[in-house]
Amino acid sequence: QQAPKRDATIGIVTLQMRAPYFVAMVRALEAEGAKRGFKTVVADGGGDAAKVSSDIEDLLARGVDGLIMNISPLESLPGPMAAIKKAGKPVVLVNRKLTGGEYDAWVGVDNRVIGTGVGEVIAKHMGGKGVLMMMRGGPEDNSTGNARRDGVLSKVKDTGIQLLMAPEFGKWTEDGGIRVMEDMLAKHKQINVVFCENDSMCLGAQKAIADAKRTGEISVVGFDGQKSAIEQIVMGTNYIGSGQNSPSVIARIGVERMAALLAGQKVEKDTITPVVVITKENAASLLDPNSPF
Amino acid sequence: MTPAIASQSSRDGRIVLVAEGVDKRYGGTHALRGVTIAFRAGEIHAIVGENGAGKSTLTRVLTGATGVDAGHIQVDGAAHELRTPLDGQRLGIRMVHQHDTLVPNLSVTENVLLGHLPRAPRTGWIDWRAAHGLAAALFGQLGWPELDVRQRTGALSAAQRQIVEIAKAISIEPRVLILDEPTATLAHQDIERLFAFVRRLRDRGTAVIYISHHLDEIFELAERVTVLRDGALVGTLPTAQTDKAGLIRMMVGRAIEDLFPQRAPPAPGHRLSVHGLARTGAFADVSFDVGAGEIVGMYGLVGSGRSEIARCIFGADLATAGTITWRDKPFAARSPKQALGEGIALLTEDRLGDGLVRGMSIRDNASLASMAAISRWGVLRKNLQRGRVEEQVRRLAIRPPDIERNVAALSGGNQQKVVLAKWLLTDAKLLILDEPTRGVDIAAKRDIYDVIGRLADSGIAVLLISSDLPEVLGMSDRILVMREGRLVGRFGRAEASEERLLASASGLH
Amino acid sequence: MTASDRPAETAAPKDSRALFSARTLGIELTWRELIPVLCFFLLLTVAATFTDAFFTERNIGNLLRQIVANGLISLGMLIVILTGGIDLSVGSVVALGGVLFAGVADRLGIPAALAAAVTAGTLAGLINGTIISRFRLQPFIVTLATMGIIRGVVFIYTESPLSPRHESFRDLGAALVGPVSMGLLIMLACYLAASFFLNRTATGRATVAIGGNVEAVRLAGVNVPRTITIAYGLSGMLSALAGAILVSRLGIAQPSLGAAYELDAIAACVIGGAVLGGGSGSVLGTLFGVFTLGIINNLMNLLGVKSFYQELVKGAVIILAVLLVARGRKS
Amino acid sequence: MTASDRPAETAAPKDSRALFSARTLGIELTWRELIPVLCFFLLLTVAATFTDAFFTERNIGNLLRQIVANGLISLGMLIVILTGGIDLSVGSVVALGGVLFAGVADRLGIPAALAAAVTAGTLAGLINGTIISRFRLQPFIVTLATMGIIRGVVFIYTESPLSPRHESFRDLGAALVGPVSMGLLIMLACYLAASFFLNRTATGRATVAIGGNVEAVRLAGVNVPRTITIAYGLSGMLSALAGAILVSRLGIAQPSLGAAYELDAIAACVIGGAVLGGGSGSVLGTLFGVFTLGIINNLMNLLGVKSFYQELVKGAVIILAVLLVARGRKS
Ligand SMILES: Nc1ncnc2c1ncn2[C@@H]1O[C@H](COP(=O)(O)OP(=O)(O)OP(=O)(O)O)[C@@H](O)[C@H]1O
Ligand SMILES: Nc1ncnc2c1ncn2[C@@H]1O[C@H](COP(=O)(O)OP(=O)(O)OP(=O)(O)O)[C@@H](O)[C@H]1O
Ligand SMILES: [Mg+2]
Ligand SMILES: [Mg+2]
Repeated sequence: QQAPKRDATIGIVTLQMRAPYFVAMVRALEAEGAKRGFKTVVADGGGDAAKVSSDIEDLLARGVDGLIMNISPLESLPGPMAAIKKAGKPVVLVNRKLTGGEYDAWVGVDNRVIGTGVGEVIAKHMGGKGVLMMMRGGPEDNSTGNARRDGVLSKVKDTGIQLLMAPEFGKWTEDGGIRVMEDMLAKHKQINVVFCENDSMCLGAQKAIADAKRTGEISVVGFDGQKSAIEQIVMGTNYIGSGQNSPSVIARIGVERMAALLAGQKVEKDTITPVVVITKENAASLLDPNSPF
Repeated sequence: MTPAIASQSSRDGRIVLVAEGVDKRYGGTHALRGVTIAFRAGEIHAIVGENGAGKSTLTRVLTGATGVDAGHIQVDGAAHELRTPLDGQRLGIRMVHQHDTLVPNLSVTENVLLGHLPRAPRTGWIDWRAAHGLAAALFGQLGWPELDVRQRTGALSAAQRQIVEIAKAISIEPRVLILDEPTATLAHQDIERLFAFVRRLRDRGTAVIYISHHLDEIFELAERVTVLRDGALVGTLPTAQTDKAGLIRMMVGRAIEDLFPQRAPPAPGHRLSVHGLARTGAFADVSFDVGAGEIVGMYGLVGSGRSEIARCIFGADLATAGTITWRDKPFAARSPKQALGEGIALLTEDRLGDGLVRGMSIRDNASLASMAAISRWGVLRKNLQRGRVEEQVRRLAIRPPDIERNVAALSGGNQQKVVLAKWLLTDAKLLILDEPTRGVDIAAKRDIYDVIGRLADSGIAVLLISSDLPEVLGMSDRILVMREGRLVGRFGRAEASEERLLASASGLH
Repeated sequence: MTASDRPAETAAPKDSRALFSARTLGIELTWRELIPVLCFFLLLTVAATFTDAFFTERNIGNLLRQIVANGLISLGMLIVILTGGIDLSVGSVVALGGVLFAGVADRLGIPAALAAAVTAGTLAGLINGTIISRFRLQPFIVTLATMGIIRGVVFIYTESPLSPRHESFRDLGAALVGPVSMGLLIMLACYLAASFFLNRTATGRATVAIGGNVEAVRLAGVNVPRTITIAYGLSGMLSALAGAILVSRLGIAQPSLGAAYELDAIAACVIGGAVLGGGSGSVLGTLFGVFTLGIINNLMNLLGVKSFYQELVKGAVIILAVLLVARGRKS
Repeated sequence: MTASDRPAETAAPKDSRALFSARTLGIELTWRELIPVLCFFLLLTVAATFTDAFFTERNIGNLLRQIVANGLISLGMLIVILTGGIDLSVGSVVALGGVLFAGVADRLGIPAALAAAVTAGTLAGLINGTIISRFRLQPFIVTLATMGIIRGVVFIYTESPLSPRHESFRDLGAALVGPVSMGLLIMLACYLAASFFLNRTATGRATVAIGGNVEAVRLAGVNVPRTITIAYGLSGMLSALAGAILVSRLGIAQPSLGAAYELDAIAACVIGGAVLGGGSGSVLGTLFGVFTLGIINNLMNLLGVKSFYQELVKGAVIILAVLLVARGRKS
């Protein structure tokens, strides 16, 4: 291939634009792309794997030079990936790695490893006893959430900590989080820590706990490192930790990889961003007031 | 599937259908009280009675549309339990309903042959060519060969739809044919054609049950007549052994004389003047006046354009040419709301289609057009509303006189009275009445005529559109006749007669 | 709940049934309303038998707070359904009301924020109603389209969640007035008002009548487009109010709030006896539909029903509920 | 399509135009069908003017593959809409068909997998139809409930996505037959068959008639519950088929596939002139509705319309389309 085209067009494929994390990722990718002089086009899959597949086809038909895709929590997408390969365009995955590996580069966190780190924070906080409640985002086939939960579980298993799984999904949102938490609080007299698979649900759960006047006895731990969550951690509330999954860090490396690929260079296939577990100690330094997320 | 004419059985007078001791209640209403009645092959058997007497209920019981609480139905001497209309149909009992049972989005052919469309012998696929042929033949035998069987049924006029209903009922040779007020929407000539066909059917051995409020038709057509009152059988007798006055006495329990009220001469006042009014495709160049205290009758055959004129004056449809003056000012309503604001009210002819809100009470329906008058700051004054509606219920003898009753549970005639009550409550200065007594019994008609007469005497202008000749003749100060969208005749009260109106309406001067 | 259960003690006996009903029928209506009530008590009994946690003050408090949003949305939906329409855009309007409430609160204070939210929601509804009634388009498709349009507008207004710092921001949704939440009181007030509107005002009666026979209503001199427009306006208003209360309760306004809320609202109306296509439905019935759905969700969490069985159970309970309502109607 | 365009006699009076139509009208119908076609060509022209990429072989190929799933689902939805019903469970049935197709493929091969998927979908539809027609419940609420139930069943079948290794697994959705994809051929065959069903078979005619006046059909001796059940069965069958093709195209079967697909399907029918509540709608119109929606999505990607504006534009175009169809109908 030739030298890097400064006016290259990059297609950004996102599974959805409804959740703040995905919006933040798209904006970060656009900003990083602009810095390097790329044009960007965004296709929003509306949460539907089939629409994502159509989006990829459309962007290829439009003649983009490369694709950056954030299609978490989809696990693999053999059909569309084959189409990209056939079109001979480079593809960089961000956030979510696809099994099957026909991509050129992947940048993301290791949800399980960070989950383990978060689990350590929880285990330390609980001191080997008490009740840990876990709230899932859902649906059942969301492996991102499953990896995070497994990571946490690996550190609390075989300790004196009792596990309590919320039966209903929090649907990754504040309102889902508050609803599930309210019902759990009504039923369970003792809960010491609540782990939610993302910060949005956790922020909702925190409200429910406050409404039930049990802030003193229940701490919450989330995932993602959403701005509002970091603020809570900095303030020293009962929000005691989160796992970092920073869209800006991932996007920066992702676009870097794309630029290199367009320039015909070889790049590292899988890049795991540094494992950062956010606690009161490091929260202040990780808080970026201008971040959209 | 064979057309009605195919078989040729004789008039043997055998009893084919018997209702024995049939009892039916709807909640608190005792609709049929131990009715026993027998119908013979080759005979036209009329059923008459006041509104709510139980005529339609009896037909429903005979066809299986409703079950009975007591008693039973015998067909050919064997007792049958009819649970659904299909049970009745399988036994050859077919019915032309008082209301529409057509599928508007299908062709005439398909409506007539619904459920037994002809199929191609080998493939089993519908054979449309054969179907259209079959339907056309059916209408030929009925006496309406001109009806285009490929038309969409929804585009037909009320009269044409009625004919399709009849064709549907006879598309399978019926052993018993029930006609519930089939002539309510038919014009004079069409009634003649229908009668001719019914007689032919009878001659081939069909038992015909015929329900009508037009007593003249009963004497013209039926051999025997049964009178129902309050759900009970008053008697069955040959038509030759009675007369109109006798039937009325049996129906109502008393004689009805002076059907039409005595009236004071019209007084000068506001008036409606219509000049050169037209609506493309419906009527053209229509000019007439209606003055305060005057009842102007408008006669014409079905489809002559009378209803369209009324709708244009009322703003329900828009005229394409012409001017209207009302109370000395030019007036062109663009909506019914505007017309009502100017004191013009229209009772439409289709009570189920655009008259009543089924599912709502008599109270709500009767006050629908006068809500502004009975509300303060948009809030209804319930006591005032109740008082006004109850007064109308008494005046028009609506039965049952319970204003909270759902109108869907009323008999056809009583529904019509509720619609009339709605318009009487508007305090309109010009009242346009399109077929106001359709389906109403003779006693109630008299009450309604009385009300209309008194309204006119109090200075209200009335335009009375009707296909009921005696009604037009009896009520009107002047009569206008429409034919094919044109105003073709004007008669004073003295010079009008049945013959002259008919001749004018059908173009046989 | 208790106060509003018997509001019409003063009125004549015939009227007391109908104060909350959208129809003024006799026996039929009473049945329709009774059956959902029975279902409801059945559910309560099941609840009480299977879990101690249900009849605790805390849980009942939760429940009463959880149903507020769906309660308000369903009420607006009912009014629209009575006209023979449907409003799929409610979820997007919830988000619209929510983000405006949060967006304006810090700058202009809570009352102004609430006013902004409700005004915007009403406007959105009025636009729905205008398009539907003036151009005589099918409500389903129009509100499906505006559902997308309004959602787009919400995301253009803010693509990330807003969390205002105003100290009394959470009062509307979370503050208690005596034993119940402010939100619940607002909701009950809206139910009373809607019932009054539908039964005692000229426009309300016209709204109900339109669903029965629109042509008859038009010929009776009622301004049908205006009436329909008002119905959608009310739906928008109530949805935006629901959004504001919800966001106040959450303390954060997500632009993605309210997705698929229309389904629960329609379900509540139908469980309460409403007929899609118009002509039937009651305010009291809808209230019980809302409670029924709320209790199903709450109960499944208390009983610890696993997440994907929850959808299954909820679906089955809904079918059962409408089956009971339909049986009741027939008898 | 050509041969059957002009049969000697059809359901519709004097016309061969109506082969694809579900109504037997005259002129009115032609208009209704013509307007969507015009919209469609308008869109095409806009497409061609604004972007070179549209009329490329590759893009047209993409488009023709993208519309297959919605095309099949919409066809089933049309049949249900013609009876006056609605089927909200299609999205869940898509998932059901998809996971079964993927789940069975490796063990028993592609034909068995397809059979399993289609059978399960048909069964789901028949259950919908049975509940609706036997108990006379409102289709909206019943299929809303079964939407949850079927989704629950799908998740019980598999919690995580399935990606079969069978070598010809991707043929159904991706293989080309001449210039077009296998999926498209299957879809077109289904359209032909449906049009034949609706116009030339007794059950098909009864289906159309039920939406016009169910009581009349009952009185004519037609088994109405059976006819309605068949309609929902067909909808389930076509949705499951769509699921299988979709999964084959993607190469992976997600149990969460198909969420909110019902909305696009209903939109396609209505854009194509169908009236919710029954009595109107045509196969040809629906096909064009499907194309219109497909092109809107495709075009917005090609033109690079920003994401939140996409929802806005799509909503506006849908309103415009139904407005045009409605205008056409009036004239
Ligand atoms: N579905 C129903 N529910 C309750 N009452 C009913 C119902 N149908 C009829 N009725 C009542 O039964 C009685 C008989 O009604 P029916 O329709 O048989 O009268 P009819 O003789 O046909 O009158 P009309 O001449 O007005 O058509 C009336 O009092 C009517 O109110
Ligand atoms: N539903 C309809 N659809 C189409 N054309 C109709 C319809 N009803 C009536 N027409 C036509 O409109 C014209 C005027 O009919 P209109 O109803 O005004 O006549 P009318 O004298 O009042 O007769 P009727 O007794 O049937 O009401 C006629 O040519 C008639 O065939
Ligand atoms: Mg009758
Ligand atoms: Mg007329």
